[in-house]
Amino acid sequence: MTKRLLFVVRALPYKTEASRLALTHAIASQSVEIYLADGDLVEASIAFIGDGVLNCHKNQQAMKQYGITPIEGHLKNSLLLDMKVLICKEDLDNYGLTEADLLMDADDIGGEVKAQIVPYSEIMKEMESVDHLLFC
Amino acid sequence: MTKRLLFVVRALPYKTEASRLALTHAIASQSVEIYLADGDLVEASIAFIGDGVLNCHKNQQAMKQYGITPIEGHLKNSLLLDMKVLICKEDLDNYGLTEADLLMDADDIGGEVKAQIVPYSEIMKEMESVDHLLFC
Amino acid sequence: MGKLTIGCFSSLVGSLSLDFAVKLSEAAVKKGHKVDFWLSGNATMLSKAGQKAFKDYSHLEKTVKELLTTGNFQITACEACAEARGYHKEDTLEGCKRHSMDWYLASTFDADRVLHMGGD
Amino acid sequence: MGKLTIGCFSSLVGSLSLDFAVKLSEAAVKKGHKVDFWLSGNATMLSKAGQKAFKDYSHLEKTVKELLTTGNFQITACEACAEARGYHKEDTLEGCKRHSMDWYLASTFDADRVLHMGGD
Amino acid sequence: MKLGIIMSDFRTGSDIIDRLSTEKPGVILVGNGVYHATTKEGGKSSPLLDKPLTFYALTEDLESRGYTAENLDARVKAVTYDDVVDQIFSDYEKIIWI
Amino acid sequence: MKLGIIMSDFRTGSDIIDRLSTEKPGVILVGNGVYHATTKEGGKSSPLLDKPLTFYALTEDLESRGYTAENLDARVKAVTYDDVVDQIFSDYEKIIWI
Repeated sequence: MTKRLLFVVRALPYKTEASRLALTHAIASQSVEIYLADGDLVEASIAFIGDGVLNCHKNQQAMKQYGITPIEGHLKNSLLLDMKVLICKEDLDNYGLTEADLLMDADDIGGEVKAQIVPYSEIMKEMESVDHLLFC
Repeated sequence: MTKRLLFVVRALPYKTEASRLALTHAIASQSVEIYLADGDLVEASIAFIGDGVLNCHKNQQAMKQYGITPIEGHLKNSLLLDMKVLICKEDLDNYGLTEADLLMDADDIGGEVKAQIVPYSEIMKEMESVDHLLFC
Repeated sequence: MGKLTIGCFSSLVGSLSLDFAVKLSEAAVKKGHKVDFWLSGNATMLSKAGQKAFKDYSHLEKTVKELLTTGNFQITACEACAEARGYHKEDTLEGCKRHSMDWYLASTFDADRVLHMGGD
Repeated sequence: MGKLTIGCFSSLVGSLSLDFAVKLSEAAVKKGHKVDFWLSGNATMLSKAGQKAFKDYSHLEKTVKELLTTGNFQITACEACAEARGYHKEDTLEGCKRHSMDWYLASTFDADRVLHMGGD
Repeated sequence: MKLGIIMSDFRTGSDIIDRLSTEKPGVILVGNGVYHATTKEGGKSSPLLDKPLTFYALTEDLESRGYTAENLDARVKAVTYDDVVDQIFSDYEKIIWI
Repeated sequence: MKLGIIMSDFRTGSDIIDRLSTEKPGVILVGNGVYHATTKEGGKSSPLLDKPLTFYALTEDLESRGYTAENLDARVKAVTYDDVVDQIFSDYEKIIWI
């Protein structure tokens, strides 16, 4: 059996650890089998809405400036691990941001999955369909 | 010489420690002489503005419910120690709060000073006249 | 009777969010439910042993210890979050476990409800 | 050359507010100013020795230690705030002092500027 | 889905509630969220309460802030931790904390 | 008084700036405050920038969030930690953090 979780990120980056921890915990779903019976799984996906979409901005120089991994780095790891990443189109439009402004893939480290810019209605459907919602 | 500080509390109570720490630090001005030369003093006063005025609501049952000193308790201590406590009238009016809703004195523990409900312009004058401003 | 998994993340000591989570656990366990409690981010502060009880600060150790004796309550802190804050294994509150983040994810597998307190 | 007193209160480890205060101190000391740095509330987390450096987390210990060697930088943690979080004297970062809150107030006496980071 | 929203703040979070287009969600006001139920600004109660939702406020958090169930807006019902546990398991399929 | 305001947030704090009726204050945007200088909503820049103040944004915090000085609204000047130190001691009599 597979249980499905959706992490919904509304928080801005850096001011708190919220968005970073959402990503690192979502990624941890990949190693959950050691605790579960054979065939059981927990599958996590991630949606960015509202101010949360600003976490996806590319070229974050947090390592250069503060010596810490940028949120973008965790996002890239989640794509490398084939996780579903949804970014709300209406919120991007509100900020005037397009795909060109965002970290959309992990191509340079061998990832195959891309982040998906989707209408909010798609994210709402995902919220309906998963077993548990994890907001921040 | 006396240096004057004004703690300006805009934060709501409890969600963070901000207003509690503003009060406890202001109160600590009373024992500052041990660090200073004879005759030198640091004098702190406290102003509540915006959402911060809600810290002054009376009958806070935080001890009964959570085992922690209510913000009101620190406020009472500051009045007992004759500190100047200013509460913004316009902000109280906005919330429909009056003196009857607030912790205004420390009479029951022998205090002589009362909190003062003053127009914002008075608080602004206090901000102008002190040496340093300490916001939260 | 059900199982509730609570994840408390960046909640400040000094806010009452951690207190909320502990009191909610207490009420749930009293009604016969099971509670798994995950501490991550700044909430790992709750897992630090030797916190002195001051009346100005929440002191949740006693309630947590009582909950642990019921057998229907588990509490686990994120190991990396704790180490990053200088809390080592020997500093951990008695009865509080330390694991990597997948413990939390695994706990949600058979949880009836998940309360994720992911912000402040 | 002047003196800057910085009070950092509830700033989260994991936010970059503490990092801001430390970097500002560094820039000020480099320019020949003196800095007194007061840690209270959750900011006392910075005074905890033995924090493991992970790339996901700020690690300010190195900069603080370098600043201490200049002789123009003092850092002091609120003793009660530290004890309430289970940080005892022997857990304190080398060179970081512990005092009661009046230390901070006294430091403002001859400060040219005070930067009070009283919230998050 | 039946959604239970635990709302812990006064100044943030109302925006997302509008976007959660589910069956009439329940909103449990806790922490500084209780000010939505006790506090008027300029004589007006919180716009949050005008939304078509079912509202509850945690008694323990009301009292910590100097209020009682009597101070509550008529659209909000006082609940205890015990009630919140029952709601979590019986009234909602998913719970979020904002 | 000459007041320097260090503004560290995007969603809170603008209200108090209106109330600080001092000589033209300087506002240094740091942390998530830098979004005021880089981010438009619905095509409009932050209303904060319409206030009669002098604005600066901390380069280190811009870059951490994926922006550069080129992304700044024309009313905002990029500064470094070094500049902020000089401003604190030379341009303002009092400093607040909001």
